[in-house]
Amino acid sequence: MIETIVIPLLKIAVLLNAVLVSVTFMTLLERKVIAWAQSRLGPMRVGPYGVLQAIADPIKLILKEDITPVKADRMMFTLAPIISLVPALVVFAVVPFGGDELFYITDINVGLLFIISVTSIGVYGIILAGWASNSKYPLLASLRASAQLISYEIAVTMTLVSVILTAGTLSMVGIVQAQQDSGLWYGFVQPVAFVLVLIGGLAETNRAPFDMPEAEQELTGGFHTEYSGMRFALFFLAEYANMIVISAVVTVLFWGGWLRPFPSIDALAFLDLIPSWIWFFGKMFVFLYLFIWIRATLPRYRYDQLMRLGWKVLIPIAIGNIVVTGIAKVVL
Amino acid sequence: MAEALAFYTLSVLILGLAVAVITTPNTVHSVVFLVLNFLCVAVLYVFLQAEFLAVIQVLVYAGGIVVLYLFVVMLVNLGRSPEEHQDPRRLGLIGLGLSGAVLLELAGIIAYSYTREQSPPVTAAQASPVQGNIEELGWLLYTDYLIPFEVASVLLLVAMVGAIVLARRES
Amino acid sequence: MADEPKSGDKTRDPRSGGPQSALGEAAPEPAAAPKPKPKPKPKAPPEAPKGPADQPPADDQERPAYFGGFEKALPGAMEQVSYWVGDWTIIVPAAALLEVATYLKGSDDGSFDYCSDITATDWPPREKRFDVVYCLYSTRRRHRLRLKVKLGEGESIPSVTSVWPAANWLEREVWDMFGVNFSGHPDLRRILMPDDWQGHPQRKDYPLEGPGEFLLESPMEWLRLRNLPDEAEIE
Amino acid sequence: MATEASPIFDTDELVINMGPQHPSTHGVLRIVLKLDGERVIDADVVIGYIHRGIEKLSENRDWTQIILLTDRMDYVAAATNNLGYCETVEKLMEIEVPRRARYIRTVLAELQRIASHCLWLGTHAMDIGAMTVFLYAFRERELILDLFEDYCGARLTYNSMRIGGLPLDIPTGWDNKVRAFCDLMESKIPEYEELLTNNRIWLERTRGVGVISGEDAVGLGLCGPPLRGSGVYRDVRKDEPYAAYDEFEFDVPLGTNGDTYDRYLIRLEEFKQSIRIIRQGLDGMPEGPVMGKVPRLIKPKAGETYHAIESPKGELGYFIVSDGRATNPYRFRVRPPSFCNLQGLRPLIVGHLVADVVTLIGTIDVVLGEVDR
Amino acid sequence: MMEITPAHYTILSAALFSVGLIGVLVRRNIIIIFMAIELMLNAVNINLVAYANEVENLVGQVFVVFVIAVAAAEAAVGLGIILALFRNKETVNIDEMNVMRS
Repeated sequence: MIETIVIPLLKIAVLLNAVLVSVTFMTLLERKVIAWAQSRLGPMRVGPYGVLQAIADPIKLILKEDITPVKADRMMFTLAPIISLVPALVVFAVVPFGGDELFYITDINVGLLFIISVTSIGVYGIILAGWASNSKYPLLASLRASAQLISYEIAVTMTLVSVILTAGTLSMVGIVQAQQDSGLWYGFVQPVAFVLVLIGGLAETNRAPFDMPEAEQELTGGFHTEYSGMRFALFFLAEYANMIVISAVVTVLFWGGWLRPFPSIDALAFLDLIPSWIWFFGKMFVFLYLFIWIRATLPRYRYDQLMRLGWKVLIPIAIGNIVVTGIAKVVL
Repeated sequence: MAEALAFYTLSVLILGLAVAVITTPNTVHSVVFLVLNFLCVAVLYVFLQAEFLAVIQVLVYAGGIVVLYLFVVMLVNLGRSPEEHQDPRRLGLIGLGLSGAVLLELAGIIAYSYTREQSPPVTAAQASPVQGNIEELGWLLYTDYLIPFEVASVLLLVAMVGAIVLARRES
Repeated sequence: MADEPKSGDKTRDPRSGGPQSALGEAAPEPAAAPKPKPKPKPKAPPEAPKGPADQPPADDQERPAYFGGFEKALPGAMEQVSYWVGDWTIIVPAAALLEVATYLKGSDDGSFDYCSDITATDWPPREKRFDVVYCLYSTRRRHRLRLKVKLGEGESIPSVTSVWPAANWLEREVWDMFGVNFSGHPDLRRILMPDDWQGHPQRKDYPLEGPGEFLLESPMEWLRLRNLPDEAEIE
Repeated sequence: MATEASPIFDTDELVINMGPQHPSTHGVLRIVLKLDGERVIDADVVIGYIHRGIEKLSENRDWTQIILLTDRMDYVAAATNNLGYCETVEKLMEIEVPRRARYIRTVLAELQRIASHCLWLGTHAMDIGAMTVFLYAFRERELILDLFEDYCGARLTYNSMRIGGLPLDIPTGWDNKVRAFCDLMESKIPEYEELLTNNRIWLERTRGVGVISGEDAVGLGLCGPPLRGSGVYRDVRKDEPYAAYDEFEFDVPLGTNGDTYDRYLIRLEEFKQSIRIIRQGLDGMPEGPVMGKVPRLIKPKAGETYHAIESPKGELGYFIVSDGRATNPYRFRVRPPSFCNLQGLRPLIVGHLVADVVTLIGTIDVVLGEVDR
Repeated sequence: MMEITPAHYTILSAALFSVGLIGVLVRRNIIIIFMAIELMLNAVNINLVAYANEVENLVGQVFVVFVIAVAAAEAAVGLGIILALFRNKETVNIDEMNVMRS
C-alpha cells in the first residue's frame, strides 16, 4: 500500500510543487538574463536584486480581476488554459531526474512516446483559447498555432525515431542506460537529431524565434490577448513548464540524463561524487539558459518561413537521419 | 474490483461523451468532447495492455486528426446552425429507429453468443510471447502484415495528395 | 458661443461676425478697398487680405529654360508668372491643369516627376477664393516649380492623381481642410478630420472656438447629437 | 475591392482592425486590413487620430511662437523641424544667418538624424522580434538627448532655434562631448550590425519584402530613405543645400533593390555619414555671432515661399504665405515627410502577410505626430 | 458483474457504435457526422483490442493500427471535401449538399 500509493503520491506532490515554483523563478531568470543581455538591470525592487519578484508576480496575477469577454464562449474560455497546463505537468511523470528510482515517478516502456503524445494535447489549449475569445487576433493566432505545432510535432517525432533506433528502447530510463552502456552521450552519436530537436523544441514551446502564436508586435499578444488574471497565469505556467519539459527531454536523450560527462572513462570517476540529480539539473539549466539567450538575440520568423523551415528543411533532414541511422545500425 | 470500477467509470464516460458529441449544438464543443472521448478510450487501451495503441490513440487521434477537425470547424466559421435547415425528405425519426434496431440486434447477438454453451474459445494460435510488447507488434507489422502495412502507407500518401488537391485554391 | 450677427443681415454667413473670427486677427487694418459681393459685412470688420502678392519677376531675372517650351506647347496656359525669393510660380487656369501637369511631367527640360506638395490658401474676399498650390520637383533636373490655380467656392478642379499618384492623399487633405472638390479623384474622403465632421477647418471663416460650423448651421441637431450616448462603431 | 481573391475563397476574408491601439503601429495609426488567410488583399490606412490642427493654430500665432509648435510635429526629431521652419522664414525675409549659427544648426540637425534613426532602428527591429537592438539603440539615443539637454535644456521638444540664428551659443566643452559621442557611436554601429545585418532570420524577414521600384517611389512621392532605397538619388542636403551642407563632404547612400533590407542598410550608412558631417562641422566651426540681424518685429513682406530640408524621414517642406500686414503667417503649411511616405504603405503591404505589415510600417519610419500634425 | 469479460467490452463497443450510428443518421452537420464515424471506428477498435487481449494475440492490435491509419486518411480527405464544399456552397448541411456541381 505504502509502496504503491503513498510514495508515488508524495513524489507527485513534491514534483508538482517543484515545477510550479521553478516556473516562477524561470520568469525571474528570463527577465534577468534578457536584462543583462540588453545592458539593463532587470527587476531590482522586490527583495535583494529582485529575487522576490518571482513571488510578487504570481500574487499580482492571482489578485487581478479575471475578465471574461461578454461574447466569449465561457466554458471553453475557462477550459483552455487548463487544457494547456495539464499536459505540460503530466509529462513530468516519466522524466527521470536522477539515476535512483527515487528521482522519477514511473518508468513506462513507452515513455518517450508518452511525452510526445501528451504534449500534443497541449495544442488544444491554444486553439480553444483563440476560438473561445471570439476575437480576431486570437483567432488568427490559434490558426497559426495549430498549423505550427502539428508541423513541428511531425518533425520532432521523426527525429526522435532515429534516437529510439539508436537506443533500442522507448523508456526514458532505458535511453539513459543505453547511453551509459555505449559510453557516449547521444549528442555526439546523433548531432543532427540533437540540433533538430532543439529547433523543433523552440517551435513546440512557442518560444522566440518561433513565437508566432503570441507575436506581440503582430497579433497584440496572440491567443491570450483577451486573458487576464489567473487564467493568463496558467498559460504562462504552461509555456514555462513546457520549456522545462523540452530541456529535460533534450537532456535525457542527448546529454546523457543524469550521467557525468564521458561515463565510460574511468579516470573521470571522481565526478561521480556529484549526485546524479545535480548533473541533470545542471544540464537542464544550460538548455533553459539557451532558450532565453536565443529569445534575447534573434528576430522572429515569419509564418510562411516557419512552415517552410518545418516542412522543407527539418522533416527531410529528419527522414534522412532515420535512413542513415538505420543503415548504420544494420551495418555496425 | 479495481478493474471493474475503472471499466464502469470509463464506460460511462465514453458513452456519455459520445452522446455529448452528437447532441451538442456547438460544433467546437462537440470536437472537445470527442477529444475527451478518445482520451478515455486510450485509458481503456491501457487496461487492455495495449500501451502502444493507447499512446498512438492519443498521438494520432487526439493530437492529430481531431486538431484537423477543430481547424476545419474554425475555418468554416458558421453564420447559422446547419440544423436550421430541414430537408422535408429527411426522415430523422426513422434514422433514430434504425439505429435503435441496430443496437438491439447487436445486443441480441452478444446475448445469444454468451448464453449459448461456450463454444470452444478461439485458440491463441501461435500465442505471442509477451503481451503489449511493442517489439512484437513491430515484428508482426513488418513481417506477416508487411503488405497491408505498405498498402496503408500508400493509402495515407494518396489521402495526403488528395487533401492537398482539394484544399488548394486555384490561383 | 459666437453671437449671431446683430444687424439685419439675411444672407447666410453667420460666422464672419464672431468675436474670435480669424479675420479679426489676421487683418488689423481698416477697410481700404471697397469690397464687392462675397462678404457683405454688417459691422464693417477689418478688411481681409485679398490675395497673395504674386510678385512678377524682375525684368532682368533669367527665366528657366523650360518656360519657352511650355509656352509653345500650351499657349495661354501660363496666365501669370511670379517670382519671389527664388521660387518660380506659374498661375494656370483650372481647365488647363491636367494638360499642364501632363506636359510638365513629360517634357524633357522640365520633367517634373515628383509632386512634393499640394495645398491651398483661402482668401475669402476674393471671388475665386482658393489658391490651390502644387509644389513640383524634378528628380532628374533638380529644379522646383509651383503651379497655382485659382478657384471659386463650389468649383471643382481636375485631380492630378493620374499624373502623380502622390497627389492622392494630398488632394484628400485639401478637400478635408478647404472643401476644394477634385473631380476624378479615386477616393475623395476626409483624411485628418473624422468622417462625420461638418465644415472645412482651414478656411479662414471657420470659427476658432466652439464645436465649429455645425453648431452655427444647425444648433438643434448639434444639441441632439451631443446628448446621444457615445457609440463606438468598430467592425 | 477583393478582385485579387479568387471567388472560391471569399468565405475566408477577414477584416481586421490594426490599430489605433496596437503595439506596432507606432502611435495611433490605424490600418483596416482585409485578409485572405494571413495575406493582405486590401488595406485602408486611416490617420488623423492625433490631428491637433498645428497648421491652423500657427496661422494665429506669432512668427516666433510657431517654432515651438513645430517641435510637436516630428517629436523624435524636433530640431530639424525647428530648422526647416526658421530657414523658411529666413528665406521669406531674406535674412542672412551667421556662418557659425549655420554650422551649429547643421551639427544639431545631424545629431537629431542619428537620434531619430536610433529610434527607428530600435522599433523596427523590435517589430521584427529582435528585442535587444531596441535597448541598444535607445542607449545611444539617450546620449544624444543628454547633448541636447546640455545645449538647450530640453530633452524632447527643444525649441532650439530662432529666426535668424540660434538662441544660444554652444556651451564650452560641448564640442568635445559631441566628439566623444561620435567616437562612441562609431563603435556601437557594429554592435547593431552584428545582431542584424547578416542574421539569417533578419535577411529572410527584410529581403524582398516591400519592394518598390524607383519610378513608383518617385510617383508615390516617397522621400528620404524609402526613396533612396529604391535607387533614386534624392537628398535635399545635396540637391538644394541649406544650412552649411554645401561646405561639407558626405555621401548619399543608395539602395539597389528597393526592399526593406536596402532601406535598413541606407539608414545604417546614414549614421556613419551623419557622424562624418558632425565631425567636419565641429572641426571647421567658425567664430562669430550666432544671431543674424533680425528686425525687432518679424513681419515678412507679402509673399509666399516653399522651402524644404532633409529631415531624418525625408523631405520636410514648409509653404508659408505672408500677407505682409500681420505678425502671423497668413497660411502655414507643412509638407510632412511621414505623411507622404505613409501614402506609400498601401501599395507596399497589399499581397504581403500580416507579419510583413508590421515590418513595412517600421521600414517607412513614420511618426504619427507629424502625419496628423 | 465484478469480473470484466470481453462481453463487457463488446457491449460497450456495441453501445458506442450505436451512438455513432445515431449521430450519422440523425445529425445534419457534416462535421458532426464525420465525428460520429470516428466514434464508430473507435467502437470497432475497442472490440479488437479487447479480444486481442483475451486471446493473447497481437493481430488484433495490428488491425487497430490499420484502422487508425485509415481513419487518418479518411479525416484528411473528408475534411478537404468539406472545405471545398463549404467554399462553394457556404454550408455544412448535408441536406443542402445534394448537387454535385454548383
